[in-house]
Amino acid sequence: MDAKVRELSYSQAVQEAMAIALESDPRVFLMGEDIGVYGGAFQVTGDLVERFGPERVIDMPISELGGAGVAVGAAVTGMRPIFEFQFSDFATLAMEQIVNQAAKMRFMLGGEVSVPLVMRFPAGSGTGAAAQHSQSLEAWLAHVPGLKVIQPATPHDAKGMLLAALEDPDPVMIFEHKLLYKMKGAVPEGHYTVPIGKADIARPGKDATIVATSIMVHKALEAAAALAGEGIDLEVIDLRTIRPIDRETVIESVKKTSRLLCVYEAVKTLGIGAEISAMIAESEAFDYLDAPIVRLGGADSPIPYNPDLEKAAVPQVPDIIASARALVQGRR
Amino acid sequence: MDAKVRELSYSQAVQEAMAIALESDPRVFLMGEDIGVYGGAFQVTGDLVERFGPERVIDMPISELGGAGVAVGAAVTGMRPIFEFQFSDFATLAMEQIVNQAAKMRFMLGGEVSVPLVMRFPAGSGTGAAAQHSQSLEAWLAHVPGLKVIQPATPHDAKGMLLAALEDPDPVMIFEHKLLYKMKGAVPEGHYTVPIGKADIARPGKDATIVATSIMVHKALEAAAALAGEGIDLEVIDLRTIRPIDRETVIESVKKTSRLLCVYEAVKTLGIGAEISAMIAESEAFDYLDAPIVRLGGADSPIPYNPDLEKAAVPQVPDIIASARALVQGRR
Amino acid sequence: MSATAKKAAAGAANVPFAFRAYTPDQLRGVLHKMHLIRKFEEGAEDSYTRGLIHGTMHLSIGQEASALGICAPLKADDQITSTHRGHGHCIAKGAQVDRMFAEFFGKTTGYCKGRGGSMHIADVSAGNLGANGIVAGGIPIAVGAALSAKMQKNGKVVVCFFGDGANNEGAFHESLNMAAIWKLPVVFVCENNGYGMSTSTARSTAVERIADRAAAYAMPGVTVNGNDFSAVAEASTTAVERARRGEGPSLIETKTYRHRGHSKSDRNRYRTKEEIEEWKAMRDPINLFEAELQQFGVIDEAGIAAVRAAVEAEIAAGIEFAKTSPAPAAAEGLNFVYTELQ
Amino acid sequence: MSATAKKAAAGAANVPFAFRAYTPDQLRGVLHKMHLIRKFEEGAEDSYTRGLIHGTMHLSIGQEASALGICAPLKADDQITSTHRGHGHCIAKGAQVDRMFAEFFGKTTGYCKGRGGSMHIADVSAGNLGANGIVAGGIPIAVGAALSAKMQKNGKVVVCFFGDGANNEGAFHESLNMAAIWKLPVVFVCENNGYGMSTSTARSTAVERIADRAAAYAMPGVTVNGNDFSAVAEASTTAVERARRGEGPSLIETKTYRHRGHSKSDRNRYRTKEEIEEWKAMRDPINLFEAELQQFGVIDEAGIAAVRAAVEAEIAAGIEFAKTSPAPAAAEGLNFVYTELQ
Ligand SMILES: Cc1ncc(C[n+]2csc(CCOP(=O)(O)OP(=O)(O)O)c2C)c(N)n1
Ligand SMILES: Cc1ncc(C[n+]2csc(CCOP(=O)(O)OP(=O)(O)O)c2C)c(N)n1
Ligand SMILES: [Mg+2]
Ligand SMILES: [Mg+2]
Repeated sequence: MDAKVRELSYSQAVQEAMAIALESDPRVFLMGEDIGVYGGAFQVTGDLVERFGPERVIDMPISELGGAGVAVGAAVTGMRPIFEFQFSDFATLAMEQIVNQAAKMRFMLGGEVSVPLVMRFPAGSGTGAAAQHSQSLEAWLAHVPGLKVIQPATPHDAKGMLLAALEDPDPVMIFEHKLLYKMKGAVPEGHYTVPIGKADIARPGKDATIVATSIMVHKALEAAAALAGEGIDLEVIDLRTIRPIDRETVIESVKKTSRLLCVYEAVKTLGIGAEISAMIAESEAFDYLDAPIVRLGGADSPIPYNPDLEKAAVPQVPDIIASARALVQGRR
Repeated sequence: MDAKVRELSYSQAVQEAMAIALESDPRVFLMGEDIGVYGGAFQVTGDLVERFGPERVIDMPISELGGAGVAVGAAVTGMRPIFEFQFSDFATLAMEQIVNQAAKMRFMLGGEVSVPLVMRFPAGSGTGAAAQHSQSLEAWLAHVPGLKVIQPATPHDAKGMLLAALEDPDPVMIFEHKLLYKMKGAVPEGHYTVPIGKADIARPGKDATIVATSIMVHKALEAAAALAGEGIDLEVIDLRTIRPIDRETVIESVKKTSRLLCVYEAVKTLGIGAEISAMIAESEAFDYLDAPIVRLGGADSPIPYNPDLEKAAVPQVPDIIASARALVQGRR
Repeated sequence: MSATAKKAAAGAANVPFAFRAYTPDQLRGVLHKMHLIRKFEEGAEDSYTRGLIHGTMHLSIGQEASALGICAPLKADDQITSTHRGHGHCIAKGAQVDRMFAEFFGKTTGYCKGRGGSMHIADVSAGNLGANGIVAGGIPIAVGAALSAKMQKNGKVVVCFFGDGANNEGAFHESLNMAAIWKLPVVFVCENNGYGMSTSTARSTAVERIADRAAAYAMPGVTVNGNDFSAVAEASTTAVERARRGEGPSLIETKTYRHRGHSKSDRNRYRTKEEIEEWKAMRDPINLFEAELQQFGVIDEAGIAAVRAAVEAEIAAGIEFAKTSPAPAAAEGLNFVYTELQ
Repeated sequence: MSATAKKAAAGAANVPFAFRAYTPDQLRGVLHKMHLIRKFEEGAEDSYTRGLIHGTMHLSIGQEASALGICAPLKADDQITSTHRGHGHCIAKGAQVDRMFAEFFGKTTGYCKGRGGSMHIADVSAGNLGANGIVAGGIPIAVGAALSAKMQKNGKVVVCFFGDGANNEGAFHESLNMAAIWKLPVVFVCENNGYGMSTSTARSTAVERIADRAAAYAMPGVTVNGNDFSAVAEASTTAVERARRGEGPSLIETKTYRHRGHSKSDRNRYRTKEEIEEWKAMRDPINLFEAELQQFGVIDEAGIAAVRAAVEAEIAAGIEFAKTSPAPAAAEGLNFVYTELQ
């Protein structure tokens, strides 16, 4: 029997996943800055501290490096921490523990431990928070073997992938775009998982493939809807997981459409679109390509404070429409 | 009149550049761990502390984050620090200061400051130092606007590019492969610069282009020499700068050879080869491509301790030969 | 010795430091700046509510005496690093409110040409190296500026502001240690307003007095009433003079309170209304300072009213300047990323 | 009360702690392990010179009493985190030298199946969560393990080893603070051998006694002679019992010295030959312990010789085991990167 499906916001979906985990698994606990009575900077943990107590919803001092290491240590000794960075930008303080310890510990110890650690990174621009609170750094972590990195784009996936992450024995890094938190979508009740490593064809089409991540999935769908009116039929792939990438789904799509546009918010250079493009260019799909592979990524600048400049620094729907149209029409 | 040219090792060349800078510019000072009487973990600073004193060759406590921040603060207030990370892996501790502060400060302050900061990162595997002392993390920094990132491959460039970095008003990150330190090459005496942002055609050829970085330049040249015997004529480009990339040189080469192989030691996924490949795949050179773009990068694992596994984890000359041969012969 | 100082020395023995050290004119200047900070932030808050400013902001209302007391002994070319709650520091160090408003409005006439906003407000020409969006991010930078000062032998002192929450960051520890071993001319100022966002110092910090951590770096540490301008100025003067003499860093903890929430999205669930009201009613730094100024005959009611009026006018003009200033053009998006891009 | 303890109580009042707390058998066991650590490292050094081990290694020769004294009160399922100079910790916590040698030789029979080497030596089954290549990298991990212990109410205590150099890392500060505010069952052990690589504590650390930094985290801090097994064991027992009672963390500083260079590439330019010779001649922990054991009649010359002989045999067998063990196959390169890959 199917679970009842409600409309929930993205942040409610994440919260519901955490509540289910806290309820069903005594090893699960939450750690982060102001996730207790404050409810989290983006109100994602909400009232979980009231429901599960301050011992399982831990407000930590402003100590990202140490806190991340505490989560690593707890993970290797039998717990299942969910660690929230208040902003993904603060991961810059904890790269040591994420990259040198969490990602490598199992390997360095020859398989003697697992590091079942989930970390959540509220990411992205659009809130007027300027250069140090608006970054999209997921590509850094996708460059690191030992980690899994996901970017759920919908409330449904946010819940299901978080629950999948909690079942994963290895460290899973979840990038959540801040502008998605308020977005609503259909979310089943109860426990379900959405597999890590599987992309979703959010819109089937035949004229070109757009591979998008996170909030860009929605912008790409909007662009696709607009272009449908012009008779251009775009396939939109929601990549969902950026390490490991679902090669097969992307390759099959490109073989079908012969055109590829990658859309992502992170800085274009060495953002995830670079990997998608390179993956296709060295794959069997190369021979199917009828046009250059186009990337639409963030500008080569920090995120500016001024709201107009801020918007101009990352791809917007009109940019995607223009790029996709040119790609399909063979202009560049 | 041309300067006298001697054979120097890579580390001697770096040291000579620093000595020239210390001698000629009172704003220059060195900071790092054990760079004083110890001479640096790789003996790059050598006896500079004896020549210039402990006030200008500063042994700092083991405090990478704070130390990096001190260098940033000194740079914005009139000094020209050269900061040595003992191993590039420890940059994980200082990403906050490098990425949130050094890279963005000029931008966030609307151009009111410059951050003339040089950081040196001994990088790479091959020394049996295992997973936490062998990483190649340059792609992270090449993803960050505001930084310039270079990887000199020869003693000549190591000196000339460090001197160029010191003339640059913005933060320049230098990745030096540890296995190159002992390598000898021709180095002119005195002051000269090698421009940041310009690639070098290390070997002209017509059958395929290899774009390589750092130590891989030498391995690629070896492979090219071997394949020359088989009548395969490879062009080898030493990229030298990975932010900003010299698009023109790479594009022109690919337009000429119609085949591209990217060789780099960092983890393949999202390493610099991903960017080179994507850059070509979206450029005018796309139409000239006669074969998929191939990347040869590091394995999808941390660097293992066991020496055979360690070698197998990064591209070696036979791997390059096999890839290049297959690329030119159209097999894949 | 100033006139005020003479009067004071002749009178009661326990005249507060500020009334011994500063002239009445200077003290009235301090009051002016106190009001300027307060009204600037009220103006910014109001503009935010009207949708003229976007993003978020962190108001220091209630903490004005700390910023002004600390900056009191600083010379124009001394430097500071500031925090996300940095408007007060910026004004205290000499910035103009019109260019600050312009920055908040995202305009080219702003101190950061609209690229930084509240969280990166700076005025490099007045010695403010900038607010910082990263908690404790400015601490090592201040140490670096102090290292510069020592190397350049230019006599500058650097003040490093940060909050109680920041004192648990690794950067705090590493920075204070380096400043101490290298005897750098820097003064560390922990503005302890009781909370790091929602987390009280009792829940976040193992020691009760943050100044006690100074002992771990063999530097003097002192806790003062951060809402008492004179007490703060006295502690700052001691520390700045020590730094200027080349004797090394100090740590000052100013105990204070923010009347507003942490940022624009705070619902104040971690503290009680009573607590907030008590601080506002009993320990407002402006009220305290005005009472003291009157007690020592430095100003009267009319004088205070004149200060307030002058400040209101300055604020109104500042907002007008910001409103009518031009916004950056879209084509200028890459400016300032690199020096060669302008 | 043990037999030794009874004898001691009956005898002189100032019998060292270890001779009151442990049986003669236990004490001889400690001596055995002291020699085992020493000989293991000499064996590793020798194998390195012969080209059987590659990479680098950090020898703890001269520091054996610290590792053993600290681990003395630990139960089998208590846990430790260790450092790049971690061979002694590993043996003290119960690892076998044959599998350690095998690891150094890069073999599949090694504790890390040849993936980790000296810098990542671990024995998870014996409670050693691993050495760490990152200075201070293990400190927060130890706090996390202690948080686990507290949450799981399993009574475990975690010992966190690190060096004097590590005490200036931000991770040290953040970790000690969290352990203190959450009252976690962890003991922080700073093995102060006077140098972080080439940098003396005097040049790197603002305070003379690192244990004094404990006050910044409101936890007990004590400095002991790290070359005196009994003194270390006593301090450790106090701290471990406190942790076990749920009263929170402690910081122990063991003052010691490494006879060898920092790593295989050290030329000892930062310290004098005399200094090294003095520590070797006058303060070698094994010599001191042997003298004490003889003084209290726990062992005689012949007994000592027997211990040495047993150790030599164990070492020889360990090296042989390592030599003859298989190396990992190239095809197994990706094993252990993810759990599903084995
Ligand atoms: C490294 C980092 N972690 C977390 C944050 C989010 N944050 C911004 S201000 C703040 C509280 C800071 O508290 P405190 O240092 O006491 O300063 P106050 O806000 O009280 O002035 C937090 C958690 C941040 N900006 N940077
Ligand atoms: C974060 C980090 N910085 C620097 C190093 C290089 N390094 C390895 S050990 C060491 C000295 C450590 O000194 P200490 O903590 O006193 O330990 P000891 O070597 O004396 O046992 C240094 C600088 C490192 N491994 N990790
Ligand atoms: Mg505070
Ligand atoms: Mg040491």
